[in-house]
Amino acid sequence: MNLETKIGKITLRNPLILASGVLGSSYSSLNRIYNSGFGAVITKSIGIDERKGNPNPSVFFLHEIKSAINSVGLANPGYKLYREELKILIEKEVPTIVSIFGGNIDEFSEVLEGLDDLPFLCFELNLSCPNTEKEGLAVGTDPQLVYEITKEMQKRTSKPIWVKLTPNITDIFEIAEAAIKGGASALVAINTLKAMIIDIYSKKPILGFKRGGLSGAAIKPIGIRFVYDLFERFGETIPIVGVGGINSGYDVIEYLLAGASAVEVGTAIGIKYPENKTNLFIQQIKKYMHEQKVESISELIGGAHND
Amino acid sequence: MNLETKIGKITLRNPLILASGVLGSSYSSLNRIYNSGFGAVITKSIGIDERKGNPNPSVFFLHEIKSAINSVGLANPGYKLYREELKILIEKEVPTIVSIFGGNIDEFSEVLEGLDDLPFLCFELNLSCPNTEKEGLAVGTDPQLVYEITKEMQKRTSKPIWVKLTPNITDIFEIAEAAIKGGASALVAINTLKAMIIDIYSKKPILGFKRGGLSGAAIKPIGIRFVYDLFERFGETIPIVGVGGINSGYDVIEYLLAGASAVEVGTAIGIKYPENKTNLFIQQIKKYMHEQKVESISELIGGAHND
Amino acid sequence: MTKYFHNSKPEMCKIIKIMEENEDTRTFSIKLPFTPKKPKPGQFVMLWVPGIDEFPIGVAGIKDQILELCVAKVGEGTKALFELEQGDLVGIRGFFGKAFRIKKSITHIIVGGGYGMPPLKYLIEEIIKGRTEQDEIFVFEGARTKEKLLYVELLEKWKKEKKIDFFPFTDDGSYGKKGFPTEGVKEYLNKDNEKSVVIYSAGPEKMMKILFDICKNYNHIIDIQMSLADRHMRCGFGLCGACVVDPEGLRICVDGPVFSREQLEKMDDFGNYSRLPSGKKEEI
Amino acid sequence: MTKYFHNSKPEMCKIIKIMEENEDTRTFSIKLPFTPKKPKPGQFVMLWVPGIDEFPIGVAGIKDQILELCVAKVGEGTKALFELEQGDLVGIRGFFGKAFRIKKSITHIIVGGGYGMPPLKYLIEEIIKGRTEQDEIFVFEGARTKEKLLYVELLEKWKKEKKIDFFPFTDDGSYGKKGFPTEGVKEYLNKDNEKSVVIYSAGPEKMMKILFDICKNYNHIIDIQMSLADRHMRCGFGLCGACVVDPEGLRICVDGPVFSREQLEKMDDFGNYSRLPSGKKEEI
Ligand SMILES: Cc1cc2nc3c(=O)[nH]c(=O)nc-3n(C[C@H](O)[C@H](O)[C@H](O)COP(=O)(O)OP(=O)(O)OC[C@H]3O[C@@H](n4cnc5c(N)ncnc54)[C@H](O)[C@@H]3O)c2cc1C
Ligand SMILES: Cc1cc2nc3c(=O)[nH]c(=O)nc-3n(C[C@H](O)[C@H](O)[C@H](O)COP(=O)(O)OP(=O)(O)OC[C@H]3O[C@@H](n4cnc5c(N)ncnc54)[C@H](O)[C@@H]3O)c2cc1C
Ligand SMILES: Cc1cc2nc3c(=O)[nH]c(=O)nc-3n(C[C@H](O)[C@H](O)[C@H](O)COP(=O)(O)O)c2cc1C
Ligand SMILES: Cc1cc2nc3c(=O)[nH]c(=O)nc-3n(C[C@H](O)[C@H](O)[C@H](O)COP(=O)(O)O)c2cc1C
Ligand code: FES
Ligand code: FES
Repeated sequence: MNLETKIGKITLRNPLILASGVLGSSYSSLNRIYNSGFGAVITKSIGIDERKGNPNPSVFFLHEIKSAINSVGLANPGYKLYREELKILIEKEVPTIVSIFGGNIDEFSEVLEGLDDLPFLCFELNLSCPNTEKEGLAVGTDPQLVYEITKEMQKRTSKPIWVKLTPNITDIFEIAEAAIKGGASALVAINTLKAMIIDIYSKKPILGFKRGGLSGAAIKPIGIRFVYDLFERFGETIPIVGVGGINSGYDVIEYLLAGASAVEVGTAIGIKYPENKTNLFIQQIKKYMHEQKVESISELIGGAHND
Repeated sequence: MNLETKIGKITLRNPLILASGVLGSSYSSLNRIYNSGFGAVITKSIGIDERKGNPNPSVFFLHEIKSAINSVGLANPGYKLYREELKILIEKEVPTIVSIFGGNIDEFSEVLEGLDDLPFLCFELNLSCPNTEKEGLAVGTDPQLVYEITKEMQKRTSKPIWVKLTPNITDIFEIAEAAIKGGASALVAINTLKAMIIDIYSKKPILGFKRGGLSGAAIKPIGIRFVYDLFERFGETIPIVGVGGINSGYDVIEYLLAGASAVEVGTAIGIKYPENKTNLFIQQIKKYMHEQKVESISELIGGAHND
Repeated sequence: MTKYFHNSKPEMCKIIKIMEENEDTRTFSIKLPFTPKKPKPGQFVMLWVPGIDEFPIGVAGIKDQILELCVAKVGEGTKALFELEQGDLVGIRGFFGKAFRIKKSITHIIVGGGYGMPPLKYLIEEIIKGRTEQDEIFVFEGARTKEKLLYVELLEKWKKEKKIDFFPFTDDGSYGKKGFPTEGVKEYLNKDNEKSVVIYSAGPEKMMKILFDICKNYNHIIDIQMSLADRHMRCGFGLCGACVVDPEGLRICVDGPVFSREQLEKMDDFGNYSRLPSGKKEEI
Repeated sequence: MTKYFHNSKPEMCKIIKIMEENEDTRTFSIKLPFTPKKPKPGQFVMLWVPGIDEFPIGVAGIKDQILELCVAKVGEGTKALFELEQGDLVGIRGFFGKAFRIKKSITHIIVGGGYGMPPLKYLIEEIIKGRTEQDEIFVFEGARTKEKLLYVELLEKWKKEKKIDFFPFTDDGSYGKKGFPTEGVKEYLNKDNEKSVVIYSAGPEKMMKILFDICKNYNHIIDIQMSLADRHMRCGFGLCGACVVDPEGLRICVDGPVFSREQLEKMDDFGNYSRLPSGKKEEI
């Protein structure tokens, strides 16, 4: 049995990738999660300048629906400083994907070019953060912009470009098509869903930024649907990376069957013992593959589309 | 303390409205839910011809996230037969809202005109069902169509027209604006989120229609965000009815504070003893109002926007 | 610790045995993932044939992890089920619905036919298990012909063992008495009206309606419990409204399928109308 | 039945008492909605001042439903908290983090300063409660001046009652000895090195780093436990990564705030670097 998976030209030891924004500000936590057994890790989304992000409360859990809501925004130290974290990750041979964001082509370019000399795996363009005014959704819901940014970035680097899509959208195909036309090497779906919680006693939205993004178990059926649709339409054309609410090895399988070549895990890893969770994921994937007599991950990809 | 609420010209004894599609095919279950203490009930969405809806599985619960997924589609007996149910509801003096759907203006018109002679409260236009090919989303995501349908329906009846919006959309404001311009008397948000569950052992989407709509606790933070945004933008212009994941009287309050003038409850009422649930909702609302020294529902509407 | 089946997505279970009951009825033994809190006679599951259909099926028996479902082939969904083999997977949601309430130290009159028999078989087993000296069990089964009678061997065996009394009826007289089981019940009730009686019934609604109209006139019948199954279902847990009966708005799936005399008395639809998947009302 | 605070949205609780500890430090008594599974010394909550800010605060004590939080006014968030009055609501998430592990029949050396003192006060209470004949408790507290020393009255009282020994230090000598508490600890360790010792510390990280460097050289110190708090936090439950320390990727919020000698030894950031909300590394 072999857990290796290919996303275009990239081969990972298994399909688990740490999602951007989760434990992704320090080389040390990224390294820790990789060492727990992940196939790769993605950095917190990085931009040009240092940003402190949105005020607290900016992340909390919703016990009832096993989900989290966050409005961290794009807190990051800027690419110049973040280079230092990357260097250590590369030295430690951690397969690293760098998530970058910007408000326009120039901003994306500066970040990309400022990091591209380092030999990490690839870039993930965050075109889908719901927690900022200018970047993220404003960019990621405009097919023309998505096309242009993807194309320009693709010209500027020899590394693969993954495009992370927003679920807060009417027509995902339009955006996906733009990304593909622009030369994306993989589509990543989904980012968080725009959401809000109001405290009825203080009569205030709880998040400091008021609005936030919903992640975790609540969004898994939504993520599965996006991945299934994308695979049905573009499965022959481009690999898909599934994200959203994965909390077990079986959820990983569900995303693979929907059409993902690999998955990203965020909220589920934010617990006391991430190492145990990773082990459990891997065990469950192996158990399933053993029981179902599946030899390799590739046999599973898109497996729910056969009929 | 007074639980009455006004949505435009309509006054209800309390803000609880049974959501469309839940226990809404028979006069008898609508009557039962009204008698349990609701302020009003909404029928299953009604179209021109009899439709058997999508094949089973078409509704199941997701224990882990206290939510449901459904792909009932627009199963309904057609407006000609449904008149019989309505007549009994009217005779029993149940404040009834009739949800209608169609693929274009003509279809909407036929249904509306075929029922408009009966003295129920108002129409709710279902422009947001994710579970059919032609109607629903295809209509509800096109601002021009939303505008035209709303306007034409508004011309054809003296009853208020509520427009139910989809959350599967990039820009809710565009659609809301179209509805307002078309003469809607209230905006209803939200319908279900497009979703899917795959069984990893049979490798098949579980729903007979493959894709479905997610409702219940998982979508409450998403519904709250929509209502909050709509109220912020249009609160002065038009009343809003909140729907999505309400499962307690406190959730009702949260929607009111976000900006809803009334709420619709669906998934939470699909249990063994809906009467007990209704009682609990009312008790919780009263308890809150008592503790917070709130005399009337109107004091709460939009209360989370004060700062 | 008792484990529960939560009301959630279908739990995938293996078919471990298939038994032919008659030409178009089979008993499927299905292995659950664990030993659940035991379902009671009258309760049902939603049975998913992956990729095809899902429909309600009453519990015909359970032993630890092995659930017994007895299914008649009537349409597309059940036909697809019959194409499955040992080792294949089906999805189970449940257990749903109100069960028969077994009274004690009483005469139990059990009347059934068709796919009403599986839950009644399970009910009889449970009554036998808990019986006292005072309990008497009379079973009336009806079918069109001998071949269609379910569980005859088992019931005849129980009869021989003096566990029950058994009265089979066929339309054509090919087994037991010729005629309807309702006639047998009437005869019995007229003959012996000393002891308190509880009527339990499951089967064609028309048959039960006739039975109900007979039974409501006897004072020594202290309860009538009938399981309604001639209804289309979707959710199984009370949400969708597909299975509602008028005029009280009771749902077969959670308020039933077993209803009491009081409930049946007010149920205009009982024996008269059901609803199609569209919600259209239709004479039964 | 023990009730738990689940890791979920802030639980709204009333401030029922506010006590001035010194110029810019107050103890807030907060009424929880029920009596929870008791948090341990070293654990913390995320405290939400509605509409303003949320920040981590250590548990300073708990009695049934009443949670005690002792807060120093340092910035915007804590300032807003100080503007609240009795009867106002705050939001509580928690309880988060690893607690101090109280060893038995040992010499307990407790060293603190600033807002490290509240959790240490609670720790001392708990050690006293469970103490045996063999337990000795030495408390070293440091502050800039007399006014800044926390819990002096209480600690002096416990000293008088022979429950603990108490050694206050001030930078300016306005109370206790002049100098740093670390010096007092060193002196003690040099004097008496027979009995096994556990060091518990909370306070400015620089101070703890010095203490750690002193203590790691003594063989009779069987454990060093230090609570790190000079870190920005967001989630409090290990998801966001705001509180990570290098190079092991430990998170203050769930792997800490109390760390062991082995963990601290490998923690290059300890006493040297923290991260700003942006993730930028900064010298402490
Ligand atoms: C609570 C409950 C318990 C049940 N228990 C059992 C059981 O233990 N064993 C069992 O075999 N069946 C049982 N049934 C009935 C079973 O659910 C149906 O036979 C099944 O849904 C038919 O599915 P299908 O797809 O094969 O038929 P369809 O394709 O849906 O229908 C085919 C034909 O069968 C007829 N038909 C379908 N369903 C019914 C019905 N409910 N009543 C009368 N005619 C019908 C239709 O009129 C149609 O002509 C139960 C039903 C309920 C509601
Ligand atoms: C696990 C843990 C437990 C804690 N327990 C307590 C407690 O019991 N009582 C208590 O009073 N405080 C405690 N703190 C510290 C408390 O969280 C901070 O003082 C608080 O976040 C400051 O918020 P603010 O908005 O008022 O300050 P900000 O506006 O965020 O900052 C204002 C100024 O204070 C400084 N500052 C802010 N936070 C810190 C910090 N963590 N360390 C050093 N300087 C800081 C900044 O440098 C800045 O100059 C604890 C922290 C942690 C991580
Ligand atoms: C605290 C937090 C911060 C996040 N920050 C980012 C980010 O910077 N960039 C990004 O592309 N996605 C970000 N995300 C989204 C995740 O990468 C992921 O798409 C989403 O959480 C869904 O996956 P999950 O359900 O496994 O968490 C963040 C999510 C969380 C919970
Ligand atoms: C089984 C089911 C059927 C539904 N059918 C309809 C429908 O016919 N028309 C409609 O406008 N909404 C329909 N809905 C959506 C609900 O009215 C409601 O918008 C949604 O479920 C969110 O509310 P909830 O979380 O309280 O269930 C249906 C929902 C469910 C669960
Ligand atoms: S089957 Fe849905 S309510 Fe009974
Ligand atoms: S505060 Fe988020 S990981 Fe520690």
